[in-house]
Amino acid sequence: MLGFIIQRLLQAVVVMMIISVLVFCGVYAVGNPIDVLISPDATQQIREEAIRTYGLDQPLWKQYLDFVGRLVQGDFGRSFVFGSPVLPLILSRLPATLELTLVAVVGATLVGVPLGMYAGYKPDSLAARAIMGISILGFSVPTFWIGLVLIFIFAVQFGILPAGSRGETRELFGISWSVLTANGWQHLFLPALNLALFKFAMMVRLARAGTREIMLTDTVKFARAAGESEATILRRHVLRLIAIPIVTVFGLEFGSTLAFAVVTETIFSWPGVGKLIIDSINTLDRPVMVAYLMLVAFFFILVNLTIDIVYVALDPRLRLRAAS
Amino acid sequence: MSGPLLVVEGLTTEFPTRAGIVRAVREVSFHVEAGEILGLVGESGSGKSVTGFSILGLIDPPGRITGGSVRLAGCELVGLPARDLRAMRGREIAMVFQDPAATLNPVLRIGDQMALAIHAHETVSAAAARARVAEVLTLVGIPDAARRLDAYPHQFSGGMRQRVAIATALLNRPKLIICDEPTTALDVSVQAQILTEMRALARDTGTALIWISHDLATVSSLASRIIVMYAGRVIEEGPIRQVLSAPGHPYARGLLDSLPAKAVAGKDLMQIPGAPPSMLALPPGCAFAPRCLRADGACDAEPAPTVAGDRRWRCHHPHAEPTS
Amino acid sequence: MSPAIVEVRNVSRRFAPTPSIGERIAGLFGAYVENRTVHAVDRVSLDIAPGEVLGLVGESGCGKSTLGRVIAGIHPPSDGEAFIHGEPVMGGSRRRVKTTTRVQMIFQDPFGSLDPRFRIGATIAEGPIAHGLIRRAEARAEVARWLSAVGLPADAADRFPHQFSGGQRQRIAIARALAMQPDILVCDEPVASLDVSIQAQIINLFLKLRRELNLTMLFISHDLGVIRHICDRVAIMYLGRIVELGRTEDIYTRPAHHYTRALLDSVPKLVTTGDDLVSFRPISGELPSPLAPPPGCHFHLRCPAADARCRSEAPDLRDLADGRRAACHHPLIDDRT
Amino acid sequence: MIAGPVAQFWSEFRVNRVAVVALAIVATIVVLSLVAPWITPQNPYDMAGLRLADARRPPGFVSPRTGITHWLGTDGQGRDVLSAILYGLRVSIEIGLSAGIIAFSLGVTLGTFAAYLGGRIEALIMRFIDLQLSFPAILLALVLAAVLGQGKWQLVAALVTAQYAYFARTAHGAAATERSKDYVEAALSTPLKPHVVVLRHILPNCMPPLIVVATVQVANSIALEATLSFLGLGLPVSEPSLGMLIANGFQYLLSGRYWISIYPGIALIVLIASINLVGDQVRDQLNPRLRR
Repeated sequence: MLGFIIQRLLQAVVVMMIISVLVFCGVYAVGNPIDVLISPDATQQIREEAIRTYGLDQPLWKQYLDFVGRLVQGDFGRSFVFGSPVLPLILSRLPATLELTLVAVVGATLVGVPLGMYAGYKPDSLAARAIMGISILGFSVPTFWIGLVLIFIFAVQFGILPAGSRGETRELFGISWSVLTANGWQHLFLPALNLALFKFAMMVRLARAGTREIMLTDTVKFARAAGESEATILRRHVLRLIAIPIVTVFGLEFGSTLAFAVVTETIFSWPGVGKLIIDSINTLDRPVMVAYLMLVAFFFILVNLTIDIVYVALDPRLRLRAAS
Repeated sequence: MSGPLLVVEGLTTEFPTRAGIVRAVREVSFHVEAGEILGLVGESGSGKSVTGFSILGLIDPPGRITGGSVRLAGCELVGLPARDLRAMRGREIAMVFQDPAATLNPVLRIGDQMALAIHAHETVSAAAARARVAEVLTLVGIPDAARRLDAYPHQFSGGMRQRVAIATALLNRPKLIICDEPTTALDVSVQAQILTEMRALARDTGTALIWISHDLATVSSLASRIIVMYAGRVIEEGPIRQVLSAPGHPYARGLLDSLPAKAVAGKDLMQIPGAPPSMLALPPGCAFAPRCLRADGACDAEPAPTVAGDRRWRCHHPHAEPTS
Repeated sequence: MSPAIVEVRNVSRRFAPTPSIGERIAGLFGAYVENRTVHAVDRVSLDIAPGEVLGLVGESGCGKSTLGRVIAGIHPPSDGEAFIHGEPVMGGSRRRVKTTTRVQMIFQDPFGSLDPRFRIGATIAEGPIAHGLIRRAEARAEVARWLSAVGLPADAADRFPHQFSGGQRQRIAIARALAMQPDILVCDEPVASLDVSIQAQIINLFLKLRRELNLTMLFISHDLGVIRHICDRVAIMYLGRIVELGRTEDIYTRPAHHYTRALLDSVPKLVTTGDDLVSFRPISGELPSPLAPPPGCHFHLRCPAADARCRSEAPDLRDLADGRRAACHHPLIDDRT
Repeated sequence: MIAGPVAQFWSEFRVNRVAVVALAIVATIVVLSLVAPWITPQNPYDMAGLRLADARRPPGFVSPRTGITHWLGTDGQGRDVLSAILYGLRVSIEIGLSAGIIAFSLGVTLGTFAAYLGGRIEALIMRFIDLQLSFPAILLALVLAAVLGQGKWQLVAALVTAQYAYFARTAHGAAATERSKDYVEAALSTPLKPHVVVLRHILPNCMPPLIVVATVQVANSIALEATLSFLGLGLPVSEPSLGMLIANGFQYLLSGRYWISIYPGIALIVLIASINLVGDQVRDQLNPRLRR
């Protein structure tokens, strides 16, 4: 187990290094790096000063080391557009995105898994077909379009839910949350639903496929032969077995949902990181892009590490392998 | 109690497939006395396993029992409501499968999954269930059972896993256990251990066994009566010594004669020509006729069962004339 | 006896997953790193004479399949060498590849051993054409010849594997191996996955081919009855080692190794008369894990005759009376006189 | 000719009516988009032919200027929405297919190559692929599209980068599975040359799972392209793809002019859903664990 964790930690460090190289190249290879680091309308004097300050007269490998050194200290540079340091800027937007993503992914899982299990348990029933129809649709409808339709129906036609922004928030642990107020929930509902739909479709398909396969195995037949009820079989046997792929996908999808939040946040004007990154792409605010990429990468590695460990906890067969 | 423990009459099980209806079990009739070991022999596709599953009502849809009756101690099982049937399974009739690696749930502890089989029928405390599980595991020859309740299946060898499966079947002290090729996946030395223990267990607890196998030698060392199936039908039935020393049906005889043990080493074996028929295109009349050296025009008609004392066969031209 | 076709000299085959970097570091810090090396085949030597059928028997995990695959040139040996006509089966030195066509293999699973997308004719002709044994123009006739040798009609060549039953597919696999005109055929459990009535047909086919083509075979099986029927000599394996080697009839009537006797005793026999149902006797104890075989004689934990010597000193395969060889400190038959 | 694997496959596929209908829809859409220049009343890319006075008209509007009946209305620049949809589908399919085919070739080559080489190189390649797969495709495409700039081929490059890894992993997994099967061992022990075994035996048998991934990925490419275009990072405004049509309609949606966004969206969904339905049936059909 120790060897396994060390292995994963080493991999994480290597991955972070690779990503930092890629991002470094991305920033420094494309365009004049000085344009990236300071505002284009700075004077010649400031430019030369900046070149010295950022060590751009140094050889490339030294620049890379300095770049990494600054990253480790949490210095991601300043945003052109906002003129403030990037890291606090992103961190101030992060809770809104995390809140939206969490609500969407957890909701999609809690609704999707039971429905998917049902569809896999009775694959020929009418309800199962309906569930699968919705899931195919959820899988096929682009997130941005369904966002438009949601706004059109709930905000424009019926006017029962707001079309944008975060609504009222309340502070907890020094961070503001929408989920703590009724008005916040009203604002959260549509974007979360929008973001959750694809994940929901995914969870349904995953749970259905797993259940269908497991229902045909001898494990289930043996449990039936022992007189165990269908409810027990689904709850104790099937759920435990499909939990393994679902946890994996849950983790991976949590990451990709963070990324997809870009679209949802744009449509619903949700003041999260996704909105920030789209704005910075459109305004070529490169320090923000770099910081965002590094942060997302870091987040991803963290999530993957957690999944690996949870995975081992869920599947005793892997424990044997990981134990050495 | 008078009369046999289990009476199967005219049992027919069908599986609709795209290419047509497969009648896997065709008008099968036999009985099992209390405490008796009945051998059920046939090749793959002969319907022997489906017969076992039909008795327990464990046919996966779209397959279903289309006719006949299964009576356990006078109680009709065919057409019984799902709830009542479930209550019978494990408690009155239990089953052991071929591959212990596939039957046990890999992600549940041995003690926990066996306890599920107890809780399916009784409300007992977790501690009481655990104690009973340990007791039965000891009974089937697992040393140090109490300490191994928290082990996972993969930590056990193949033979030990099959013992766990057998223990699960014994948990609720059923009157009959259907054993579907329980030693086929095991090595000969382990097979010998399990056979010895099963015979002792059946004798000591008075449990009747239906021992399904393709191996005549195994059955001959275990059962007191034998049923031979071919293409979904029982073609021969009788006390084991009589059937094995003087088989009536040409197929049963061919099967016996094709064993290497019956031939001189290095000389050609007696062989049955051809291959078993496709269950989708059964020949009219006797299904064995196309491979049978004794077949003639009469065999185009389905032979009715001939009864002679304890013995029974379905053949127009049996090797032995019925003697009473 | 003419010189052997196949010589296996001190062959070992280990399967050792390389430890990951993380494991190595954990090991540096004193964490326990489990040894996962499996000695599937452990210093095995044997010969097969021309025209001979040698049986290789043992329980699962004893290494019989691995040994067969080393001889067939699928696995390179970790140590030692397998030779065919004095030439190593595996050519090359660093990255070892099979070059000889003199040995061909027949697999257990007739459903997995044929490429599902190849017509039967293409499957059979592929090897001979690639090695210049036949020209493309001759392929049809050649395929028809081998199909008829294994009892299949010539038009089978145009069909796909899924259109055949298990027994027929095994015949096709045999035809494919024979078309390479090998000196020796390695058969890995060729009848184990077939039904009883089909088993007899395939065994008879082997007997017929042997008579007509003077085939040399290594016949691997766990079925003692089948082995007895078609093999001239038998090698018994237990946990990677050959424990006994000798003429078939001798071994079955008078086993020399305690494991051989226990194995023979544990097989249920067909009992057709009498009330005595006890036709077999189980071996006590469990098969040890091949990851951690017991020291000394691997069988000592389950052996009635084991003493202190058996627990510490591994017996060599040595000559006993009647050309028998066994690896046992206390054999059941006399030493060579 | 005796029924080969393909004929057998079709006879099973045919049973699922929904999948057959979906396949027919995909085929129809492809054909319609191919012949779009000949059947549409208007060339939506010809800016000179557009009348601003006809802009934002509801479905069924007949233009007094051009005499064209706009069955699905017109957009903000007076484009016939139906024509724009058909041209847009053309762009979507072109980009989706190009990206799919390039990603397929690249990924399959890399995956099989890794499986064929084995050892450290295999581990290295697959580690990198895994790493990339754990990174959201949309983010990758987003950044690339931003860095590379606008244009059809830039977009395809971004999509390929985001998707080749799926093919590589599937090909590698399938090749590793096939490699452990007896027929491959039989071919290797004949012996046939390893590259012959890979090309003649392993690769063709890896196709089924790859076809499934290909259908899903083409659908994904189309959706991703639309998303990027919606975010303003896709194609130039002069040749609107479906995504851009929808984005352009967004501003009119709030004033109730739904048709500019909704109809292109429906066209997009029908296409993607049909591809997915076909893919689903193929997947179920090829899943050995669902067979009895």
